Amino acid sequence: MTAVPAAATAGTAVPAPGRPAGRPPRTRSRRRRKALLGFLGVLGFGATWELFARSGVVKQEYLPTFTTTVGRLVTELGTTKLWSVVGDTVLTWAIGLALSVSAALVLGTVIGLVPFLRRATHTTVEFLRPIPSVAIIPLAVLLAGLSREAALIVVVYAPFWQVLIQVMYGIADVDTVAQDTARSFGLGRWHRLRHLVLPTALPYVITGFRLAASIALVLTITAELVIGNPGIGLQINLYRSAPDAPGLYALVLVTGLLGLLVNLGTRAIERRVLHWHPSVRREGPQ
Amino acid sequence: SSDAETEPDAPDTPDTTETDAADQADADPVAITIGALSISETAPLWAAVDAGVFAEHGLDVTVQPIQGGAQAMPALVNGDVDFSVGQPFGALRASLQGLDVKIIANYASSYAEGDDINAVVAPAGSDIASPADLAGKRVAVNSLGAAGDLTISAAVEADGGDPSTIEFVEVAFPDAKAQLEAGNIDAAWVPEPFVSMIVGAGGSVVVYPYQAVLPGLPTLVIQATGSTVADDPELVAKVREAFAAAFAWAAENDDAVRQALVDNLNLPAEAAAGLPLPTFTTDLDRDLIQGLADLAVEHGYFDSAPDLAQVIAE
Amino acid sequence: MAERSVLLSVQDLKKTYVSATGPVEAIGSITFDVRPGELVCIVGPSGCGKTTLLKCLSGLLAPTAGSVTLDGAPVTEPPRTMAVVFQEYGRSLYPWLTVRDNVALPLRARGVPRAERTTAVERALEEVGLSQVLHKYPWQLSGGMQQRVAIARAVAYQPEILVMDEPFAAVDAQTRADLEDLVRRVWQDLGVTVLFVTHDIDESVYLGERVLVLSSSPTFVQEDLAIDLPAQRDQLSTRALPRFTELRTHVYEQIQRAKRAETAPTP
Amino acid sequence: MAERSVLLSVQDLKKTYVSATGPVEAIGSITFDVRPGELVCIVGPSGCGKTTLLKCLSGLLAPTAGSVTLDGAPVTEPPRTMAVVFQEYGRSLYPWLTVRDNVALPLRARGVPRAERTTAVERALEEVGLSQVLHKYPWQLSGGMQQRVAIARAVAYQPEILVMDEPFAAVDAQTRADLEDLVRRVWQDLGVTVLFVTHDIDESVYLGERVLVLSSSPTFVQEDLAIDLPAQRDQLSTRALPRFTELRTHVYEQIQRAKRAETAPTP
Amino acid sequence: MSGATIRRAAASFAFAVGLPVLIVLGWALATRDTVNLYLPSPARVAQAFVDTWLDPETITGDVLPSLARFGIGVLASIAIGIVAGTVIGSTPWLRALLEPMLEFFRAIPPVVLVPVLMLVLGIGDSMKLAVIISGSVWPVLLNTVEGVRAMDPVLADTSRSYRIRGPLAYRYFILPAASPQIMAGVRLSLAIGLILMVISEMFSSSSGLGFQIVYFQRQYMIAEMWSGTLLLGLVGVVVAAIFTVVERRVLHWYHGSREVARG
Ligand SMILES: Nc1ncnc2c1ncn2[C@@H]1O[C@H](COP(=O)(O)OP(=O)(O)OP(=O)(O)O)[C@@H](O)[C@H]1O
Ligand SMILES: Nc1ncnc2c1ncn2[C@@H]1O[C@H](COP(=O)(O)OP(=O)(O)OP(=O)(O)O)[C@@H](O)[C@H]1O
Ligand SMILES: [Mg+2]
Ligand SMILES: [Mg+2]
Repeated sequence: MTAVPAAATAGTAVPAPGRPAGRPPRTRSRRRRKALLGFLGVLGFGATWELFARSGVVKQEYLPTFTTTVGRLVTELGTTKLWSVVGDTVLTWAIGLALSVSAALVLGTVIGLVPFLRRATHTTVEFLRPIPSVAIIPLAVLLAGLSREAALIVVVYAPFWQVLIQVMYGIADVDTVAQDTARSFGLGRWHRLRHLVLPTALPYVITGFRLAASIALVLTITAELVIGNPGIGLQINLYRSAPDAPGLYALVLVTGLLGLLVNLGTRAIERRVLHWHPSVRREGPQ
Repeated sequence: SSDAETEPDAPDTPDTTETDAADQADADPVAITIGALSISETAPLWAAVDAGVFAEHGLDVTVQPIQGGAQAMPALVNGDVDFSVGQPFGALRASLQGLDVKIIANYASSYAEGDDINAVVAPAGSDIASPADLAGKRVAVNSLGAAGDLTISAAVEADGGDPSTIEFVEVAFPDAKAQLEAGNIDAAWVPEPFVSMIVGAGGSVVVYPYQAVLPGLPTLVIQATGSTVADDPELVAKVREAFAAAFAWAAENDDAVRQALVDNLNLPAEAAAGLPLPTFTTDLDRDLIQGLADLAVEHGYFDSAPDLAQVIAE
Repeated sequence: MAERSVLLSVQDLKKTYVSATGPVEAIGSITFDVRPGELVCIVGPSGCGKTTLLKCLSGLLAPTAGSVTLDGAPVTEPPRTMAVVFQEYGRSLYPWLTVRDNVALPLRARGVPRAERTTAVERALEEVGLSQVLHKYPWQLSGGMQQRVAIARAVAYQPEILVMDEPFAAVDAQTRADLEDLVRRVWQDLGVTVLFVTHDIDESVYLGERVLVLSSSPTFVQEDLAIDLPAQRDQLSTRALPRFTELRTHVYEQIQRAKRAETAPTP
Repeated sequence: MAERSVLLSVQDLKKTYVSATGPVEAIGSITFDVRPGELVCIVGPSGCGKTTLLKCLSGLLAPTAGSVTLDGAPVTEPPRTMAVVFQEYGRSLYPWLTVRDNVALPLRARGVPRAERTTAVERALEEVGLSQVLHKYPWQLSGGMQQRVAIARAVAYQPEILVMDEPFAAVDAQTRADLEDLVRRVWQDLGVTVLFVTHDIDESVYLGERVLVLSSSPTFVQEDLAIDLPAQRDQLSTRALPRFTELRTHVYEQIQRAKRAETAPTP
Repeated sequence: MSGATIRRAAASFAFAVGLPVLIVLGWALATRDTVNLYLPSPARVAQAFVDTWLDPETITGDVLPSLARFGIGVLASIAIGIVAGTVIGSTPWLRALLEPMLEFFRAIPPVVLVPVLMLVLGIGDSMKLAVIISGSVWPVLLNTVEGVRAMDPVLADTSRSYRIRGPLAYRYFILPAASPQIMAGVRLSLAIGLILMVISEMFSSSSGLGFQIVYFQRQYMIAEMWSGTLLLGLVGVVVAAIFTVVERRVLHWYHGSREVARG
């Protein structure tokens, strides 16, 4: 009755180190330090790439050096083509992610809260989850044609399950004492959902969102590769058959950077909405 | 009619069927979508559409890029594209599986002699010299169970090798060169421009499998669904005519075709200029298609021979 | 107030926990009645089933046998007129809500209008001496402060029955005395019925109108003692009364007996 | 035992929590020394910073200013010779380990051989009256039982310094008396130094050789009182001594003063 | 007792097959009088399933090797994810150092990396394993990092003050504390691993469950393709069932504390 699973979010009451402050200089310098470390990590990665490409294990014809790729990226950044290609991908991805995440949130909450539904949908969910999006491409093309809509079907499919599962786990993680409290004070369904279940599930949802965001990006590009709607994927295909390795890897860099941006955004949201959570609190001054 | 372009504007000339058709076209062009792969063979289509050749035939054409034959079929079936340019083998196979698809014209053909536009190539220093040497080797094709491995098998057999010992693996055309050099595969079947690139890097052509087995075999054909063929024969005829005109125009305007390669495929201008292209024609050689079907049956690719009368609409 | 009628009735209540390591009989059989407006203290050895009993009373746990009826109707889910202060105060506060919002939430759920809510919340927090920490989060408070927030939440809810499980365990002596007087005041002023679990014998005698002494597991009611102290109580004078000492000694002996039964070999 | 030397020294300790709602000065400035083998009780109003002080002492929290030295060396991380019983007993037990494993884990971490470990664990659990629940999980125990498991864990660890934060808050009076005697026994038999936070004034006087009364926040040491009661103490006779009453009244008044300071208007 | 057990087993069976049966019925109704080749009837797919996948040669030649790769790939992912995740999660500076890179890699489609992977690892099993691992480590890794970060502060203080550190801390404190979240990650990884098994067989392959599905798709053998998808789904259900058993064991304390508390 008393165990707080440590991964759980609920019980918290300790005079733990204070949470990160909005302004105090110590926090700001910590954040700067973090950014610096992250930048060092990126540099390290670039250096590894550079060395690997120069080592000759793989010919530079097929894997250009990091510096070549970055150089190419910089030139490409000046062209409108790159931006339109990125814009196409980002649009498909954003729509797909939004649809997928909101559907998963709603369904995950409903299924997670109703034991009957949880039991009844269990096998079906497990059955549908591992079906690869690539296998539904013909169906998607049949339903929606060679368009952004077809790509969307593919993009919505896989991340949906990620978020759904995370939401269901999060909902199951509600602290028992906190739950009893809500029940004893006669909190109705809506209030329990709003003030107990969702805050508890929130850390799970955010992790789910981070997983879903990158999977959706991966699938957007894969769909562009396979279906051929415009975007980074199609462009990668063109560079690949040109063949133009620096162009291709410049696009790979762009893709990775998009992923990075999403993560930065998610972290910022997390710092705001999870400021009470031990994982965020702990990073305060100590 | 290819001379439509040179005809002066003559709205007041007496009715002839030809100008009537042109008038109607001007007034009310039929919008069609043609699915085509993003490969060099599509260049004449892109160029001719841009130059307005299809518009003169009363067709408002959108070229829809397609990433593979498998995607083209559902798009055809659900009407997302009205016509598509694809490999004849795919059409035969789809038809055998009960898909309502028909070949309405030829699009591009390999060369009956000389340097063909696709080849089995081996890397520099390879001891594979003839088709028979491919036996027991690992050979890459872009997709298994299609015209590539079929014609290679037939060519090896014809050369006295045992095709059943060949290990075919799938490698996308653009990756073949690197894989050959890395030694992951012994030989690869690739089209231009990859043939030239690999040969340029010291590799050698082992065999032109199309030429060796069915010289002049169509590489691409124009397809439509059976219902399009049945419901709108005029449109089909018009498309066929327009393509013929487009190819004729393309033959005269090689620069525009090469420019389409640069524009649509990001090819460097020099590469585009030297790129060998197949023969473009709408004249379909039924015998070659029949030969391909027979070969597929012989090598166990098809369970039964497709009925060409069903597949080809002419 | 209808002194004779029964508000809460517990009949032959039995609770056995089923767990992988075998069943645990937490409550053997408990029977007692509570009249409206009573203040009943429950004492008993550690682990005898007090928390379990409160959970059954408040509809949070289904009893294995027996029944709980409130106002004549069986309790199957938490009654809306009941507020519970949990022993594990730390986990019953929501870490994502500020102190004020924690106290206000049940009122919001009950549809109390905003202005009224604010007043009620602020008054309750003032009563427990926490008006300074309105905007802090529970995890920024000390243990005792958290416990007082939980008490304030229950008081602000203005229940008809207030159920408290060792609510003063983590607060200092002075605060404790203040809170004891708060409970008596709330009880007298608002006429609520109070069920109060404690392990402090003096507290049970000082607070209660009646003390239920539970035996050790498997639990039954070992003694149901009426506390005949004057209604107006005072930390200094009441505790100095000879009757107070008598009563607390009596309860102490009862608990000793309960404990001895526990340490006696059981099959 | 070198009575005069200093084991633990707290110099001008200050702790301010930094939070989004502004800094909270939990400890103003605390200075005191503890000699080896002493038993010091710490009392003070709720929220005055007792838990914070213990966390700084045990190297879990870095002080904002001032220093903590143990055996002459500054404390920067949890010292190996110290065992802590946390106020939130419920959350300091590992829910995935049985009671026995919970108690045994620190011994394992210290490399105590298996056989010795088993004996130590079983003896400690017996001391707190829990030999029956060896194989249960913490969440299968009542609050008071959990607290006793946490105490057993600290005792089994055989520390040189035992730090306890309101360790008896959730146990019944009888068990509490037993545990108090256990602490005195452990202290006398093993010669450990004990720091004991409580909010029960009688307990602090009964247990301690010395009582530190803390003021309310921002905290300083309001009084450092030597308890001149006989070394051999007994629940009945010691508590009946006039000197006991004198001392407890004195402490009570000090805490009252501390509380009054708190309620006085602060800027 | 046994009557209750039987009844309970019957109920869980009913729950397991209820919705799938409804879906198949709906599917049969929807395809009753359409002839769309891309949406074959359940009967047609069932027939294709029997013809295609119950053939011993297919089982040993395609299905089992694929499943073996899936198994190895996923186990490796879990191991890597948990080990790396605990280290990264409990070392703030390391997390700051690596997080941008990890996020970078996560966003890159395996399809794009395959050509380079092929050059380094060849076109055999190791490349396919690399593809599987490259995608399915992330859920475990991320969830482990988050689980380790979200540790209960009181529990963390307890461990620190008793100086429980090193391997013992991982074994008895950090991993169990993070385990509910790690298991959520493992569950996601299993499905992604299966998907990537298919994707890895889309390149330089000539056999395997995934290859067959893609092959059937290109051969317009649509019923066969759907039957392969069906098989994948069934594999998913079996894998999930195994996972549930393992999870029940690993998290018995977690579920125990919840269930009992609910009476
Ligand atoms: N993490 C935190 N962030 C901000 N303020 C805190 C934090 N933890 C404790 N405080 C504040 O520090 C003060 C002292 O808290 P502490 O827990 O040390 O008190 P305590 O003496 O142990 O009280 P109690 O007897 O109630 O347990 C309190 O005012 C509390 O609000
Ligand atoms: N979830 C559970 N599973 C198994 N046994 C349990 C569970 N919860 C409580 N018990 C057992 O039931 C008995 C009564 O527990 P309960 O918490 O009601 O005691 P309590 O009287 O509140 O004790 P305390 O004063 O220490 O809080 C104990 O022996 C305990 O071990
Ligand atoms: Mg209890
Ligand atoms: Mg405290």
